Amino acid sequence: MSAPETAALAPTARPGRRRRIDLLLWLCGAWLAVLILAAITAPVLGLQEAQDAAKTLLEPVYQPPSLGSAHPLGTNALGLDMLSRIIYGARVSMAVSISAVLIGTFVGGTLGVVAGYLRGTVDRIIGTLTNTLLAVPALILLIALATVLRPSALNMALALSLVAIPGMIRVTRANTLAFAQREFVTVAQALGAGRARIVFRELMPNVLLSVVPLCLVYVSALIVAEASLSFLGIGLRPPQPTWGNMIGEGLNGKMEDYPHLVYVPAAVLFLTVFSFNLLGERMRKRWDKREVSL
Amino acid sequence: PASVKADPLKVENGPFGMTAASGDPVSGGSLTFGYGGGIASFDPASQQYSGTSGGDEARAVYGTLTEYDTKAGKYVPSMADSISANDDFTEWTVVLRDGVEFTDGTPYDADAVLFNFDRMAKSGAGFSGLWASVVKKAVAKDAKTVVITLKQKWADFPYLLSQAPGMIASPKAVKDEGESYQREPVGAGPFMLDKWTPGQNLVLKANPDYWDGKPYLDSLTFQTITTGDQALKDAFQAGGIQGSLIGTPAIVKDYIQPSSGYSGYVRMTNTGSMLLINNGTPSRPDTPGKDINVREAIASAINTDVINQRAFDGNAFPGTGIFSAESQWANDKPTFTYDAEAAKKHLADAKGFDGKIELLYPSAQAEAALTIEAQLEAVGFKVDAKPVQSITDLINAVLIKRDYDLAMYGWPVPDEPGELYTSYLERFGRKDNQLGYYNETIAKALSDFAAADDTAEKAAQMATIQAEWAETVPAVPYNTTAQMVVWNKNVHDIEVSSRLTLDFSKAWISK
Amino acid sequence: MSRPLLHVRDLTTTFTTSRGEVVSVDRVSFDLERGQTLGIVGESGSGKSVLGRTVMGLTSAAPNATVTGSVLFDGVDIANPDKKTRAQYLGARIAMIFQDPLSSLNPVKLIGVHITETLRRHDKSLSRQEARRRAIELLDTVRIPDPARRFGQYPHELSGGMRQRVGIAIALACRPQLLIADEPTTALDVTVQKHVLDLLGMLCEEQGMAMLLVSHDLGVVAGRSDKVAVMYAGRIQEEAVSSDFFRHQRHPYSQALLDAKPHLENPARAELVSIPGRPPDPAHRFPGCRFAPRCRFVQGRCREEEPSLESGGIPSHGAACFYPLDAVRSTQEVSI
Amino acid sequence: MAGTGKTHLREAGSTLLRVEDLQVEFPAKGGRRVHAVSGVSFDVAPGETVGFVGESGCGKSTVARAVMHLPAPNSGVVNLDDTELGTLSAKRLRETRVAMQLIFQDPMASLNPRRKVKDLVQEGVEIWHRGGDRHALEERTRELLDDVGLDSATVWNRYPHELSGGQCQRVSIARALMMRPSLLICDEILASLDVSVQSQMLNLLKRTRAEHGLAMMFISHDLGVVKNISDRILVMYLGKVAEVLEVDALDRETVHHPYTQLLLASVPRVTGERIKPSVDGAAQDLPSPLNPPSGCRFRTRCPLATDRCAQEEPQLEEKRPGQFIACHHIS
Amino acid sequence: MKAAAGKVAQLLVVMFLVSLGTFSLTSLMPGDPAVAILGDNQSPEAYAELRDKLGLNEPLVERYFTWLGHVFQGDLGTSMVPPNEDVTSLIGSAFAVSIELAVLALVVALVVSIPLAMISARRPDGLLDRAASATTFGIMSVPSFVSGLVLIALLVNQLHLFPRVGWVGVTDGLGQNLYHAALPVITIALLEIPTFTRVLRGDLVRTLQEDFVLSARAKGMPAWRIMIFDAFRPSSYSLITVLGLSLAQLIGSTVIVETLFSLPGMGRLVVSSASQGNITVIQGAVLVIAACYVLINAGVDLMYSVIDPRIRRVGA
Ligand SMILES: Nc1ncnc2c1ncn2[C@@H]1O[C@H](COP(=O)(O)OP(=O)(O)OP(=O)(O)O)[C@@H](O)[C@H]1O
Ligand SMILES: Nc1ncnc2c1ncn2[C@@H]1O[C@H](COP(=O)(O)OP(=O)(O)OP(=O)(O)O)[C@@H](O)[C@H]1O
Ligand SMILES: [Mg+2]
Ligand SMILES: [Mg+2]
Repeated sequence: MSAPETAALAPTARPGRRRRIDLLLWLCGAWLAVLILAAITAPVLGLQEAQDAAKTLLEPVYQPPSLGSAHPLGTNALGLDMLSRIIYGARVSMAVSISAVLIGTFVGGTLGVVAGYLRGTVDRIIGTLTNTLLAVPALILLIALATVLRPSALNMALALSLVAIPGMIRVTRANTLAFAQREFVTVAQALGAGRARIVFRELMPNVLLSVVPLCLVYVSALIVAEASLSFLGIGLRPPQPTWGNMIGEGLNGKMEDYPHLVYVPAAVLFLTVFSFNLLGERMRKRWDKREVSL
Repeated sequence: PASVKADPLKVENGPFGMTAASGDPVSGGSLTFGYGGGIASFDPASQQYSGTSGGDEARAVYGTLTEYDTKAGKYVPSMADSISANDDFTEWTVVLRDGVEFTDGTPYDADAVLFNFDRMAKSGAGFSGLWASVVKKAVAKDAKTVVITLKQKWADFPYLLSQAPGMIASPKAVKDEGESYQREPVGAGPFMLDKWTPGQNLVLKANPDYWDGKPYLDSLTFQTITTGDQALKDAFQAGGIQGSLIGTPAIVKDYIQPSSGYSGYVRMTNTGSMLLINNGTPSRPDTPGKDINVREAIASAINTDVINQRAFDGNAFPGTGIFSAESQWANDKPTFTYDAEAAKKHLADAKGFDGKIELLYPSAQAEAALTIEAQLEAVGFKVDAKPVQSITDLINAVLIKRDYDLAMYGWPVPDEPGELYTSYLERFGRKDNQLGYYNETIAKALSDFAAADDTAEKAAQMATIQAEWAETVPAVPYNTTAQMVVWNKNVHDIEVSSRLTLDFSKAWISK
Repeated sequence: MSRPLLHVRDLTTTFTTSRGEVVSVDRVSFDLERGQTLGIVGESGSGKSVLGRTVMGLTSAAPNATVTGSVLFDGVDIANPDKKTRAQYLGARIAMIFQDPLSSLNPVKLIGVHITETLRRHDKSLSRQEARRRAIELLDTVRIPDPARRFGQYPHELSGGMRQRVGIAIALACRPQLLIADEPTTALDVTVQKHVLDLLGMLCEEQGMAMLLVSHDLGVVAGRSDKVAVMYAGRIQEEAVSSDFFRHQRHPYSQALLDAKPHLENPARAELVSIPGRPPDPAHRFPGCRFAPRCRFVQGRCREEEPSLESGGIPSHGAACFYPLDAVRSTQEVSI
Repeated sequence: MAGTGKTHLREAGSTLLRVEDLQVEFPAKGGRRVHAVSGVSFDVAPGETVGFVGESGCGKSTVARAVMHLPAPNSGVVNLDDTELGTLSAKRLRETRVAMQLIFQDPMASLNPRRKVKDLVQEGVEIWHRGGDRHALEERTRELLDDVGLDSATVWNRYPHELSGGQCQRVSIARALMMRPSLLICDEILASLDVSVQSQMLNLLKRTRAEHGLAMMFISHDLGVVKNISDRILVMYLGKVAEVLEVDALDRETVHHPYTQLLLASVPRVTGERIKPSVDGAAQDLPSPLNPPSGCRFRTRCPLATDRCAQEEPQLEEKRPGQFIACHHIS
Repeated sequence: MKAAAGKVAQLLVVMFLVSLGTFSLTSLMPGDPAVAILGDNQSPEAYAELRDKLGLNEPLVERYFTWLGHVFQGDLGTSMVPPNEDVTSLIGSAFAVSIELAVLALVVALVVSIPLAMISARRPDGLLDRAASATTFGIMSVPSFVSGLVLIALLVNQLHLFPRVGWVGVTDGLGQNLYHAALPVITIALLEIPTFTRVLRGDLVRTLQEDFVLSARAKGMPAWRIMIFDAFRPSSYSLITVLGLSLAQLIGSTVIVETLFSLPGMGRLVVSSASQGNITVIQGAVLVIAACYVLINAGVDLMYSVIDPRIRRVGA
């Protein structure tokens, strides 16, 4: 009786599986891959000066992009190379927002899972905290924090993570509630699993997976948030190359004379945010059939 | 290596683009001016207005006892009928006009003036500090005459009366309204308050009983646009405003072009941008800048052309003297010159100095700050550049706590003698100033400047100061700034007085 | 009677999916006379619902579906209806009841509105009051107690059986000639199931309605249909008059289906004949009989050629099998 | 609340599981309570299979969970092998409970979607570190998978979503067997499966039961299935026991509880003859467990109901040999 | 009833925590009202004296509770910086601007998103859907300061369609008011359109797969009618949530747009007060924003039950 079952199992490798290649997704993936790779290997790429204006006192300033030259994307007001600023900016912008999301996911995820699993008083306390964080608009909160904290990359990541935390709590809590009602949790209990095991081994992997797409969306949102702070002049301080700082450099009328100051970083910002969003979206479609709304 | 932008246009002090109106003034219409800031309070006792911060608004409501005649280069009576001094400029007599009334109907007389002087002196804010240090007493000789006795000789004393102290509020309104007076002013100026939404806009309407005749304009609106000069420019071009005040060099240069189609007034200010050096204040006695070698190293390390190019796209007006090239006080005494080798040598001479120095800068001026940082580091300094979010914090650190090494600071001082004297006196002419610097020669030259009523004599004193400045390096100026008020060609007869305040009492719009 | 009410020929429904072409209904043909009930039985995924929906003309609206073949309803082809035909037929002359009575009612609409909107859609002259009166009447017809009160309630306030009765009331609103019931009782308890089936049977009788009764459970169809069709992997494997079918099955699959189910009539603890393996993946076609991999009586030919539905000498009892059970039995007897 | 009687319970020593007066309530909105299970008693002898039938919502699943103490019942005694679960510490309870294993209706939902088949099956062992050496553990896992009709090599590294419903259910069974339980609780495990797979599973269960000497609580709403696999059948109605009978009682001419009667009459017969549809009045629905009827809970739908049924709750009594019925009107 | 009381209590706690947090945070912020008031030409003693007069030297906790006491009497205090207006009226006028912007932007966003989502959901993964999805993705990836700049460059500087800056209240004529609000509203709406569209589209697609939609089709209802009368309402659950959240966030987080267009709204009020250290104003503003959040949350809960009768019963 087991033999035919096995036979029926064998041809599960599905032939003729034609899937439309998602060109856009691949392009976005490629863009992020190149960007991240460049960001990681930036120090060994032999790039021009990105940050120290003391070294570029003799460099031309405001040079427009020209692909063949020493400064393919041009230079800024201080003679710093736009290309290397973009790449080092990617380093900072992405490091800051990715670590903010990681912190946010870790803290928010843990709180959310705990709240969703334990319910009761713990849930209420965490819910109140979440509401408190949400009750202050994100940008106001960021501005407040940015003006109080010394603007270092770490502080920036911490501040930005505060923006991600309440959303993460909500999503993971909702997901946890959904998963905790599933019978595999009951079965695990029947097998003798304790609370910690259920939270970390049964719920976490499921909940975290459904949170991954959200993380990507948050990364893009926080990249924008970081840029917004720089736009308002309270982000990481120049000449630290972040994309927001770069866009900020082009404002105050310079954009008219030297549009590349704004357009180059804005385009990179756009492409990156777009890619993260798209990746998140596609991933969500793939993994999270039963979307949990915020 | 770097291409310097050609600068075919020279910016000169004074009016520009003004065309004689064809025909007589016509009544009616309303004028909107866009400003980056706006008036904070209408109580002149506690304020130090200038053209950028409430001067125009307050002046429209109150008028001023005197005003600065920019063409003649001297102070003349305005709301006052006359003002005269004794021989050594220590006693001043102000005679008021007959029949002038505040808009609440109370008389604009000597009692009212003294009431205002008294409030201002006691307010602890605004001009009260300066007033107290200059004025011994003020008394009414009769209902129309006030006599002011000074503690020292000052030929340009009427300057003070062209400022907030010369803005006279209705004593009745002040007493009646109390705290809320600052929002509901009553003066005797050409305009009166119609509607005010702080931070947004202020609408004034013509005062029909103005002593010099009802203004031609029906109403005057001041629109607040905080987003910077670019936004002002955009709004100007989109037609939302008919006039504004601009400080960004590139835009100033744009507007001053004859082809721009605008009229206005430009004022070049001395020491517009300064690199303040702490010469040793009580809060930071061990600051590097107390060593003259360090100060000289800094002065020699700065190349103002590079700053101009990198931070201002070649549009600024670089200069290391305490007077701009266009200034009437400009002289041939030496100023600082860029010399990296000399800077390194001075730095080497600075015994026990490790090169570490802190630079405070307003975050909006990052590029200039970074260029300065780069230049200092190029000669061997190790600069810790710290941006300051709000200007009030910069003021706090530099002016109040006096706890800094280097700071980028705006010190715009126009040629106008009264303002020049009071500004420099405050900043380095007295002991205990924010630079922690005091020099007998400079202090003496300043007070002689004040006592003189002769331009040549005054210029000589300024030359002395310039020489001494270059010798002792209390701070390094790196830019002259331009301030421009600009309006549409069809707007006529706006008068410009001290601190770039505008007088709209005779302004009119041609069709 | 000149022509059957429903005349289906070579109906094929194909879905284009990421896994490839899925032929959910494959060359299905049958006739349904007025007032008769055809039971369609098959395992999950065999294409019963798609068949029902295609007959209803609903599938063709799906962006990824292709429908070929013909569905003649009273002589009109409704397999790929245009707007006008759809408006004329759907809900008015053909109606449908769904498997899950809760999810087939809009949770935010009152029970009554579900019915009145159907009524008013197909009879524009009907006034609001009149529609309401008729709706309450219909609710009464399907034995809903206190129909006036139920009219103003939401679906979630009703029990499962009652919801299904509401579903029936909606379907009956315009006195259709054909009712397609897609697993109308699967979500219900046996006691309620019996009630609903009885109700359906009675209404069909009273109103002379023809019915396509779809179920995965032969027991549901037994005794409630005039004809039975067994579907497997998109194809009808056996079609017969009920009385004949339940007496003996000609297709091995039909027989296995009956034998696999522990019926109450069977003795306790009886060993069940189980069908090994599982239905084929519809996206993965292979030659020969679709049931061949699971068939007890499979022979070489079955893996190469696809049998067609043939009546094998017995009128109106067709089986798509090269070796129908009557024949198998005899060959086996021979081989012994 | 009076129980529905315990006369059907056998001597304490002879049973594996003995449940007395089980009562489970859930808090509902507005401070009301759902009376899901009200005084259910039953026992399961070693190797015996007890079938539970009843309409949806009558409390079958709740009984199963209460037996496992997942969560613990509001009151009542659950004795497993003479250990009273209610008195155990949390840790001991976890240990003891392993002797009972649960299998649920929805095969997908009861398998953690993020784990591979091999990890799923070995999960319990991993928790209790009972595996011995890795090799032996793997050996046993493969053996069990093969036992339940899966090709261990093929499914070993698969995730649940790569398996069919029947295969998932087999994994669940293998996982339960891995802990060598003495009692298997099957909650509607066939409901979501196709007929053909159902029969495969039923046969598999019967075989496994025999091989492992398992006792079983088999919950289903399908009388045919319950009859096929059970030794004794417990008919539940709205949180109470209506009838307990030996399975053979179904095959003989006998009197049943009116509710059992209703169930039996509702089960479709496989027949070619047209059944004359009869709609005698409205089909009554199960009353709300929030506010169950007084006395006999079935009285609202019972053709035999009298005033007495509203006043007095009937007790389970042995009305026929091997047949305990809670009804005033059957003697 | 008990649940409602619990909810109210929780919301009060939220507001308490928000105000406490704001108070402690803002007291650490840069900016000094004394400097903002006196300007840069006074003696250090004058500043110190003024700080003292403003009560800035008292301990934080004391200041907080004094403030809280006043709040309970309905008094948010006066601005620390001239013209020392009443904080309540300051916030009132800023709030009017913000709420108008937010509501208008939401309306615009809804007017665009709802049809867009419906068109997309009609044929998921169809040409229109993919086009809409790509567009919304594109818009979503443009930060508001960039989109604002682009709009200004295009609509103001090139086409002279809208004023560059400034705000005209409704009291000065609705036409002028809308004319001035248009561009900022569009900029904010651009932020919201993608989210709204995607959320609604997702829910619509899911709803359209439900049996009751099929059953409506089986009744012969035309597709557009089903979309509007059957699918829309049950699909608007997430939209309402997002709507509520963004309304709450918008009343204070339009800082960028307000900065870009010089609009006297809450965001700018908070930011400019922050740079002056004008704590009473920040306090009041954040408290009001938090109260809005709390109220909107309650409103959203209420909306749920309007949309979905199932919730209505549970809530009752
Ligand atoms: N819209 C669709 N797109 C793609 N495939 C579909 C679609 N609808 C149905 N199918 C496929 O068609 C096949 C038949 O499905 P159908 O729903 O008709 O089965 P069924 O016999 O009704 O099963 P069940 O008893 O589970 O309801 C299945 O394999 C299903 O995956
Ligand atoms: N966690 C819970 N909270 C509230 N009520 C519950 C809960 N679990 C079950 N109930 C209620 O208890 C009653 C019995 O439920 P239970 O799931 O045990 O029934 P069942 O017989 O298993 O039904 P089914 O055949 O549908 O599975 C039902 O009315 C149900 O609504
Ligand atoms: Mg189906
Ligand atoms: Mg159950």
